[in-house]
Order: sequence, then C-alpha cells, then structure tokens
Amino acid sequence: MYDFNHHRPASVEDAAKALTGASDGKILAGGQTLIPTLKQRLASPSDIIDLGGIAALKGIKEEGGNIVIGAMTTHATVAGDATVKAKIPALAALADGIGDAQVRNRGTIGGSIANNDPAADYPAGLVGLGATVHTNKRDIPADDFFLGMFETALEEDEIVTVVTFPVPEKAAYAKFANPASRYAIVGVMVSSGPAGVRVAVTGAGPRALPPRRPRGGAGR
Amino acid sequence: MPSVSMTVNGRAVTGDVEGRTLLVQFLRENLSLTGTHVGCDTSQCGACVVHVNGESVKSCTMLAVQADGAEVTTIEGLAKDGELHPMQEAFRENHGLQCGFCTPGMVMSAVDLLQKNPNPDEGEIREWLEGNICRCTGYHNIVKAIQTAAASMKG
Amino acid sequence: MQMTGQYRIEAPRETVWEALNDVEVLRLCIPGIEEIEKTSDTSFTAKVRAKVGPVSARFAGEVTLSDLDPPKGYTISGEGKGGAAGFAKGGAKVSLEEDGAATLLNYDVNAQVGGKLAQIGSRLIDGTAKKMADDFFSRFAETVGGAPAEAGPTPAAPAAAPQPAAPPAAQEPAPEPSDADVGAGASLGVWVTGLLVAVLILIAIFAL
Amino acid sequence: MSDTGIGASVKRKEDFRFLTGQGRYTDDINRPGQLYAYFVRSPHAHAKIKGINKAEAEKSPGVRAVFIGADMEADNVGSLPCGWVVTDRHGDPHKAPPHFPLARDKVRYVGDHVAVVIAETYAQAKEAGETVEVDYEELPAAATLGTALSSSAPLVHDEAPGNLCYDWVLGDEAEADAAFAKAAHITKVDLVNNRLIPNAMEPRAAIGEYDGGTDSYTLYSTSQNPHLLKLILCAFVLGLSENKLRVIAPDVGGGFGSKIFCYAEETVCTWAAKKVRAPVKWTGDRSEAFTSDAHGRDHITHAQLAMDENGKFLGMKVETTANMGAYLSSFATSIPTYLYATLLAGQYTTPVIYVNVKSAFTNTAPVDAYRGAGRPEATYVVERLVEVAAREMNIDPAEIRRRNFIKPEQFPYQTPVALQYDIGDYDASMTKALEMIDYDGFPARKAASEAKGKLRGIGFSAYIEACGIAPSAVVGSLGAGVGLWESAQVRFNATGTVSVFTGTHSHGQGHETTFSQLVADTLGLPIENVEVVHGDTGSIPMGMGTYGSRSLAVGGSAISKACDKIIEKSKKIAAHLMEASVDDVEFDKGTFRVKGTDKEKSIAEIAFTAYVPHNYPEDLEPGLDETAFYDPLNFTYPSGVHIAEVEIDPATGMTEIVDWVAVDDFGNVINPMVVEGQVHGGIAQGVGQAMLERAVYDDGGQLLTGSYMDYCMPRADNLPSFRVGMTQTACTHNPLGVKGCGEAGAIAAPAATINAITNALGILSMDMPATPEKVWRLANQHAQAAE
Repeated sequence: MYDFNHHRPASVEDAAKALTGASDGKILAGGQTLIPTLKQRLASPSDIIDLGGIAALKGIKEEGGNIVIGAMTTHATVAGDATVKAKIPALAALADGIGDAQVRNRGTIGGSIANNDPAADYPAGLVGLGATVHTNKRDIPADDFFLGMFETALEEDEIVTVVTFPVPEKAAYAKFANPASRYAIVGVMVSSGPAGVRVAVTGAGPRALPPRRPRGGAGR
Repeated sequence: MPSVSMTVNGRAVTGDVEGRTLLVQFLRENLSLTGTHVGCDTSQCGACVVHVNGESVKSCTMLAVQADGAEVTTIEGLAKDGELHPMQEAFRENHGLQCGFCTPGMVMSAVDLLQKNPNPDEGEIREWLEGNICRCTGYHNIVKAIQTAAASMKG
Repeated sequence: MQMTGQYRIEAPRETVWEALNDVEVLRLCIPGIEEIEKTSDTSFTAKVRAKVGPVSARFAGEVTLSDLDPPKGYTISGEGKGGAAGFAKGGAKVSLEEDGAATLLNYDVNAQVGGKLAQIGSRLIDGTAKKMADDFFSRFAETVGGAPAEAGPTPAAPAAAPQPAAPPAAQEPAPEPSDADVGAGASLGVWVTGLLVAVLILIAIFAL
Repeated sequence: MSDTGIGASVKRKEDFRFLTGQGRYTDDINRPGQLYAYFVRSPHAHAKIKGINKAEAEKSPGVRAVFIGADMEADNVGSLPCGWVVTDRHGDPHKAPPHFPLARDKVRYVGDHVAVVIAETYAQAKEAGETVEVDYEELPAAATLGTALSSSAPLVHDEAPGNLCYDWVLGDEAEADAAFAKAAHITKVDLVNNRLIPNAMEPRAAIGEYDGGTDSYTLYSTSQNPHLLKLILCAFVLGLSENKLRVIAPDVGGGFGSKIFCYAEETVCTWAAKKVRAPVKWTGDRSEAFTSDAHGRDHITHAQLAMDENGKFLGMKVETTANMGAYLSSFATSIPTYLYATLLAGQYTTPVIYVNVKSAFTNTAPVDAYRGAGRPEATYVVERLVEVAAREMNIDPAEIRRRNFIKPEQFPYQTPVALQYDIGDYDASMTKALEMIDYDGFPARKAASEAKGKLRGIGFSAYIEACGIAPSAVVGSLGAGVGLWESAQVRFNATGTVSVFTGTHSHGQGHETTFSQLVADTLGLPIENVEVVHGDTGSIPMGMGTYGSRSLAVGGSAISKACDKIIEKSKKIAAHLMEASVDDVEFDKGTFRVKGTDKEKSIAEIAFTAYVPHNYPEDLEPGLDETAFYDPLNFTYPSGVHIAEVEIDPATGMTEIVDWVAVDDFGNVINPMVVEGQVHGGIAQGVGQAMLERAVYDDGGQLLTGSYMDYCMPRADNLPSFRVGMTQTACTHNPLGVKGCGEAGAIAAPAATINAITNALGILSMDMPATPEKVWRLANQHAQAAE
C-alpha cells in the first residue's frame, strides 16, 4: 500500500470538505473493496476520508412507509435487522448473501453502491426495489444512480448518506454466486410494490439493470 | 504519523502507525501478537480474523486507524488464565486443526458464529465458514469441533 | 480479448481520417489521457490514467500507427506500462467506409492485460477494455461528427448482456466466451445460464 | 492398548500452541537488524531482458542493495537443480536447461525472478522495486500444454528443441499391441488432468542470516525437508561448505508438496545476507504464491484398455503429455514418470501395460509434486478407464473391479510396470465400502432423487498408492540424485525424559504426537515425557524430510530402530546394575527384569545411571542416546475404495456430494484420529480438483486464476462430512507394519467424483473441474437426447 493522509471527520460536511481539499481523495466506508485494492497498489489516493467516525450515517429506521438505511450500516446489520426482516425480507436475504460473515461485518451499503461493482448485490437490490439514494447534495432515484461499470451519478465531492427503500408487497432476491469470489455471477431482485413490478439484474452486464424484456409483461 | 489507542485482549495499547498500517500489521509487528496470520491478499482466506468490538473481522482488511478506540480480541486473548476457551478445547478434542495456520482465524470466526447463533446446524456452520479457508482438514473435524463447542457452551 | 464495433459519424471520410491522425483530437478522446506527444508521423507517446472503480493506474507507453491506407483506415497499436499494476497492450484495426455524407467507422480491437491486473482482475478486464474502447470511439464520433454518435453494434458474440437504456453506446460489454471456468464473468454461457435460472427461480417464487 | 499407546486416538501435543496463537511460523520470526527483500518479477510470460536499470531503486529511501542475475553470476551462484534424471526412450538424459535464481538473459514465466531489492522495511523495498526499470523484448509464449510440442510453438529454452524435456516409455509396445489384438472390447478415454495450485495456507517465507564471526549461514525457511534444502543450496547452488549452513524449518503452515523444493527466494535471501551483512527476510504474499509456487498435475492423456468378453483386462496403453512449466523444479521430472506410470496397474491384474510420457516445457510456472504427485494422475486414468469400460460392457462397476482385482493369495505381486506390491486385500475394502454406502439401496435413493427432479449418481475409485518414498537402491536405479532413507535419534535425558530427533518434518501431520506415541509405547514411558524435535539441521540428524507419505513408514521405522538400540543398550546397563547376564534381562513396558527373579529396574533409572555412571565397568559406555537410519526394502502400498454419491440439480447444474465413503488400508495405524484427518484433507483436495480448482493461463501466458477471486478453493460449504472406514493388511517389510496415509484421499477422490457425476448424468466422460456450468450443459444435453 502507498501511504496516504488519513482523515476521520465527525460529520458529512467535514468529510465533503476533506474530499474537496484533497488532491486525490477517496472515501473509505467499510473498506472491503478499497483496502484490498490499496494493498495491491492498484490505487494511490493522496487522502483517505474515513466515514467510520460519523455516527449519523449508521442505523436503520422505518419512516413514512419506507425503510431508511444509513450509508455506513453494515451488511450484517441489514441482514439481522428485525425491521428489514419483517418489511423487506428479500433485502435482508440479499445483505446476508454478500461476501462472507467478516466482510458483512465491515462492508456497508453506502460503500457498496458508491463502488457499483458490476457483480455486486446491492445495486440490483436498489434498482429492483425502486430505492432512492440520498446524498449530501440531493436525492437520486436508483434507476438514475447506477450509470455503468463502477460508475455512478455521484459527483466528485458527493457522499451517500442514506438509502430509502419503499416497502414492497413482496420481493425476492436470488443469486448465483461465483464459487471462488462469491460475487454474483448473476443476481436478480424482483419486487411488486408501490412502484409496480420491478426486476433488476446484477452481474450479467456492466451495471444493475432491468432485463431487456421482463417476463410476464412486467415493466417499470 | 497517526497515533492509535485500543484495547487488545483487555490491555490498553497505544502506538504510532502510518495511515496505511493494517490492523493485522499493528497486531503482529507492533504488539508481537503473531497468532493472527496473513494467508492471502484479497480478503478471502480468513487466517487474520480477529474480533473488533465483539464482531469477527478480517484484520488484513481494516486499517489500524479504523480500530482506534476499539476493543480487539485476538487468538492470544481467547484462553483465560491458561484455560482454553471451549472453542479451542473443542478444536483440540476433535482434531479440528492440522498445520495450525488457518486455525486462529477459524477459531475466532467460529466463536463469533456461536455468539450470533448458539445452536447452528451443520449447514449453517458450513455456510458461516465461507470466509475461512483451510487446506488441511477438509473441514470435517472443524465442523464437528464447532458442534461440540456449541453443545459444551450451552452448558 | 477481442471486440468489434461500428460507429456512424456525421462527417465525410476525409475529415474522419484526418481526425484519426490528429493528436489534438486523440487528446480529447482517449479516456484518462494525461499527456500525449507526437514523436513521428506514425508514433506518439502517451500517459493515460485508467480508472476502474477503486483501481486507478497510470500507464505510460507508446502508440504506433501502421497499415496506413488513407483515408480508408489504419491499425493503431500500443503498449503501456502500469508499474505495480502490470501492463496493457493492444491494437485496433480501424476502417472507414463512406455512407452517403457520413462515415461508418469499424473497429476491431484486440487487447491484452498482463501482470497484477491480469492475475487478480481477470473478471473485469473484458468489460473494462470494452468500456474504454466505447468511450474512445463515442467521444471520437462526437468530436468529429458533432452530434452524439449513432451506434450500430455488430456483436462478436450474440449479445447476451442487457442493452443500455441510453445512448451513446455501442454494444454493452458482452463478455467473451473464455477458457476460464471460475472467474466471475468468465464465460458468456454462465451468465446466460445463470440469468435464466435466477429469473426462473424468481418466477417460481412469485407464482406461489 | 493404553490410552496413549499405539492405536489410540491421542489428542495432539502440538495443538495447544497452535490454538493459542503461539505457533512459530517463519514470518513470526524476526532477527535483530533484519532487512526485507522484495522480488521484482516478470509480468511477461516470455521475454528477453535487454537491460535493467536499477539506479533509481538503489537511491530510494531505506534501500541497501538491489541485485540482479549478473550479480549472482559474478559470485558463481549456480542453477537450481532438478534432482532426478529421467532417461528417455533413446537412452539420453532429460533436457535440463539452467534455472538461475535471478533470471539472466530471459524471463520464462509470469512471476519469474528478475531482481531483488533489499531495504530497511518491506514497504521501502516494494516501493523501490517498482522503480527498477527492466527493458523487455517480449517474445511469443508457449503457454499451453496442448500446443507446446507442436513444431510452430515458440522455444522456451534453446537447449530443449521442440520444448521436449523427454520422451519416455515404460513397458513393451509390441506386447501391448498383441494384447489389444486379442481384445473383445477396447475402451478409450481422453483425459485432462487439470493444473492445480497447491495453496498451502501459509505462504512461503525465508530469512537468510550470515554470521561473519564464524563465516556461517542460517536459513529459516518454510521447508518440508530442511536437510535436503541445505544439501542442494550448498552442493549445487551457492557452493557453501555444508557445515556452514544451518536450515531451520520451524512450524510450517502446510506444504502438500509445494514446500519440498529449493526455490529462488530462499536461495537469494541466504546469498544476499552475506552481501548486505544483515539478516534478509522475505515473506511471500498470496499473489506471489499463485505465480511462483510450483504447480501440480497438468497432464493430457489418451488411454486405452483392452478386455476380453467378460471384462477381464488384457492390456493397457497410455499416452501422456505432461507439463514441466518453464524450468525444472527440484523433482519435476520424476512425477509424470516413476511416480505416475508405475502406478497404472492400479489394483488390477492387467498383464501388459505400455506407457509413453512426453514432458514439455511451457512458459508457465514450474510444475512439480503436489499431494499425491503422479499417483492421483495415474489413478484418475485407471479408474476412469475402468468405469467407462464397465458402462460400455454393461457390467456393474463394482463387479468389473472385483473381476480384475489382484487376489490376496497373489502377493507379493509383480506388476508389469516395475512395482512389486507386498500385500493387500482389495476385495475386503470393496466389500466394506459397498456395505457402508448401502450399495443395494442405491436404486431406491436414485428413484427418490428423481422424484425430486434431481439426478443421483454413484462413483467408485479403487486406488493404489506407492508411498513411503524410498528405498534408496530403487530410486537410485531410477535416476534419483539422493538416497531416500530416514534417520532418527532417541536421546534419553538424565532424568528419564526423552528427546526424539527426526529427519522428517511435520507441517500438519501431527508427528509430535504420533511419534511420541510410538516412542512412549515402545519404551514404556508416559507420553508427556517424550518430546519430538524436527526441522532444524543444527540439531537433528541428516534426514530426507516429509513428502510422499513417507514419514511414519520410513521415519517412524527409523525411530523404531533407534528405540530397539536404546533397549539393547539399556539391557546391558540393566544387566550390570542387577548383576545378571544380558541374556537374562527382559524388557517389558518400561521395566527391565532379570528372568526368574524379582529384580527390576525402570528405564528411567537406567537412563539416570547412564549419565551418572559412577560404577560403570570399562566396557560399558555411558549415555543413552541412539541414532538409527532406516532404508526400507520397498515402497508401501496403501490402497482402498472410495465411493462418492452425488445429487445434481439439472436446472442449475449444482452438484452436491451427498455421501462419501472411504475405506482405506493403511496397514497398522498408530493414531486413528490423525489418520482420519489426513484422509479428510486429502478427499477435500481431490474434490477440489474434480469440482472447483483449475489454474488457467491465457494464450499469452498470463495467469488468469491468480487469486482466490478466480481460483476456487474448496470451502466448508462445498463439502460433506465424510465416512471413513478402514481395513488392515500390515505392511510386510517395515517393523511397524504401517503404510502411508497422507495422500490417499487426494489420489482416490477425483475419479470417484467424476465417476459419480458422469453416472448421474448418464454420460461416459467429462473434464474436471465439474463446474455447475459444465454440468448444466451436460445435464440438459442429456435431457434433450433422452427426449
């Protein structure tokens, strides 16, 4: 790993400031992708802005019929959360299938979606459930958030704060994991809820997307 | 150079580290706690699993600065007063280890499993161990050991 | 890996040909370009910063033009060293066809990655190479043709991956059928199979 | 049987330190003033080195030295040798191009060593390493085994025309042709034995140290055989006096063959320690392990079996191409020849066998022994052939095996491929395995699976192994450059405890326990009083190390012999102390008695007087410390039958191993718990090969499966619990009656797995690994064909 300046801001505002101030800053959320990349010396950011000290970014609540999940909430927390399990069990199941137990104890929803790995689970979860990504600047519907392979609508100094999920009538997530990496070879989230029937697929392309011809005539 | 303070195996420790210093490096190099091992560089093998604030994590995929202020338990901190933890004892009893290299991470991971699920069935144990690779045992006796520990920890 | 594609550029072939040889145009179009310098009529050196998700590697290398057949096309090839990341090299055969007042640009890209990137990132190489090629040619088409380019994908393999919703684009990175059994995205077959099965499972769940 | 004696499942003595984080692996060791080495490696599979500019690296912070091949050449450092000469079909030795620790003119695989940077911290060394500029002229690569021997393939070494290392035969082709001419049926199979990466969980590491005061070196290394490493380094590579190098292999985190060999890194660390006058430490990371540990397997084989109308085997012909990689690793040449072709008789009376093996150089990592080393490849050929033959002939797979088994009364049995099996009872293992799996109940289980929409299959593997790698005379006649005996020293301390020094090395096998059991049981001591010491050439007698399931059969026999010497010497002391004739002294369970009297002395008392010999006569030598060397008469031949039962979901191609029965004959067993553990681990590696693992290089020689992201290691949820049973025929030629058990599972499992999967799918063949995608395709192809 190349060395870097480490920042541990206490608020999102400070984090954004640190990010703007850095010549080549990088946000550290759970670090389960970023740290291995740094270890392999495949990136050399000047500054690491660690969101681990911002308590406001953690936690899950139900609000206005939505499930609201802080960006720094770990996969294990989502997987084990009673509210998520009751309201969107498919989302809990999705979180429970990411990586392995230790990765789930560190990896976060915000980190996962900001990274937007083409084989990650959460992007399909967000698109398939019609979620909204909230940042320090604006609200972005999931459909507009994931742009391409590792590309999101996030601007340079934009930080994901919260993700809100409308509660569907029913939903399910199924994935075929790569036997080695356990990333999704393909993962599909299907939901039926306030936004109609939604289908999203991860792994089978550069980003999570609805399939070209959703079966049974379902569409957005 | 950032300074970090944490409690490791019940002992308060402080050290100067670089931002890039991994938790596992801090444990092995600064604290000479060499029971935690490094077996891969892509966060999959689990030889480096320790507990941070009670939860199992891969200490090779966490910066030392991220553990600032945390309670860390390593394999060295599991046995109390020379008495093996029931999980360690169960591994010994069931021949759940051979070369011993993956063992510290395996044991720490297994302890976390029983914290979360005190009564796991074989399938749940095997699934939980997805983040720990053992090349020696074929996992058969590791699974048995965890079942034994679960039984003995229930009391 | 290999990939092909086609772009329709709203400009006459001569204009397109000149642009293909214009360092300034290339500077505008090569994704992540930091430096480019012409070293002869058919060669230049370049520094490119390739960013793929968390990976950010600088490649320095040389680009040469060969098989020049003005204004019908050329072969552009290059190799870049990326330090710890390894190396990348490849080439593209570019041919220009007149299509009324416009030009059809066909490309046939052959790319190879070596060292660390190949060793640990093989699941992402094809998609990345495809993306970078698309980025380049779509920017090029836009720069030269003025308007967003019109894509006419001619997939090397049946397009299995979902098509993107919005232009500009050639086809999405359809992963090449490859010899690797285990890499995510290693095999087209796995994707298609896996996708179908996952969809079937979900339909079954919903039918309950 | 006592609860710690021979035959008891004694809990392991080594476990306490491993379970409490007190194991001491090479990377846990730090030497005062140590520096760190980072290797600059080739990113190209094949390239000329036109120049290396190390000026910037040398100026980098913390850097003490940067060395390249020319620096080693200037010091007359030699080539890493291959210790086994294979003589080809024309009587010529194999092609042995040089393998320098740091490349000189060319690099020949991705990961090949180009330079070493030595700095005060590892980070400094690595950072400086990135500034070493190597000017490569890239060359086309011979990356795949399938094309390496073609006339158009690029040449890996000028010394090896056509990339051929050797073209070797065993058996008489004309006799084989004659047998085939008489056949009622001939079964043919084409097989690929997939290339594997050993992946011991502890990456290799080394610390080289030089003591200027005594002009001597110490090397800490993750070695399975420290003495052999010392010998090779001194005699062949570094030109040191053997008395000036001490090799210490402390706790080693698994080997599986990959840590037998003498590697560039440990060579460089040892050499460089004197150059920089400081200890030099290198710890490999997993990425380096993937590219530069010796890989395993990698064969392409066409095999044929001739049978009469009753399925009785008449002859076998096998043609194999084996991959050597870019350079010959320490024992590479012997694996696809003497450890492979000689096992092709299997458990059967096939009268004529003809084998042709061509070994090829390719621009890939060296290939050498990996768990089983040649024998899994042989078993895969034999047991796939037999299975396909059974299906083609419509004979039950158990029955066709029984018809051809060597019968107990035929031992010792001389095979047509040079081995003489001493003993076995193959039918007994088959019978027990069939009972355990409830073979009669299989049709009902299959029907039940079908009712759930699943395909169920059963697969057999009746393997034989030649292990306990020895004897010296035999391996010497076959070209080995070393003797393959083993040593042991049993040293009584004055207070009655015992230190046992063994030339074998334990890296997971539990020697500290098993050998203690053996000694405690033989000498009648509490097991706590026995300490086993291994891994330090400074304290143990010269020994050959651990591989080829040799430690107990050869090393344990040496210990047994040393114990016999101890007893013999003790009898003399006892006779003196009890004023009796030596012939009247009897030994039983730790006590010496004078026949017909009540006089007795414990062995501890004897030991005490041996070191406090206040009244010894002149002809009685003090001390109780005996060394023995043991060179066996033959290999040992463990055998067994493994049966796998699988269930396949044809909708997904997912295969679940629903049952696994292993019945092995390891002869006498010292510690059944340890033996079963070895079987479990072996099966897991065999199943890994059959279903998950495969090293893939692209056509340019880039390793695409270079991390755990792409190389699929077996994990707990890929495997079932195993059911292990045993039968026993005691080895006839070692004092313990033991055979080897370490490799059995890895040898048996691939064929059992593939036989079960192809059985479920109703097809004859498929290549490993049986990934869901492949299985899904075959399942659906089959379904379509059946419609």
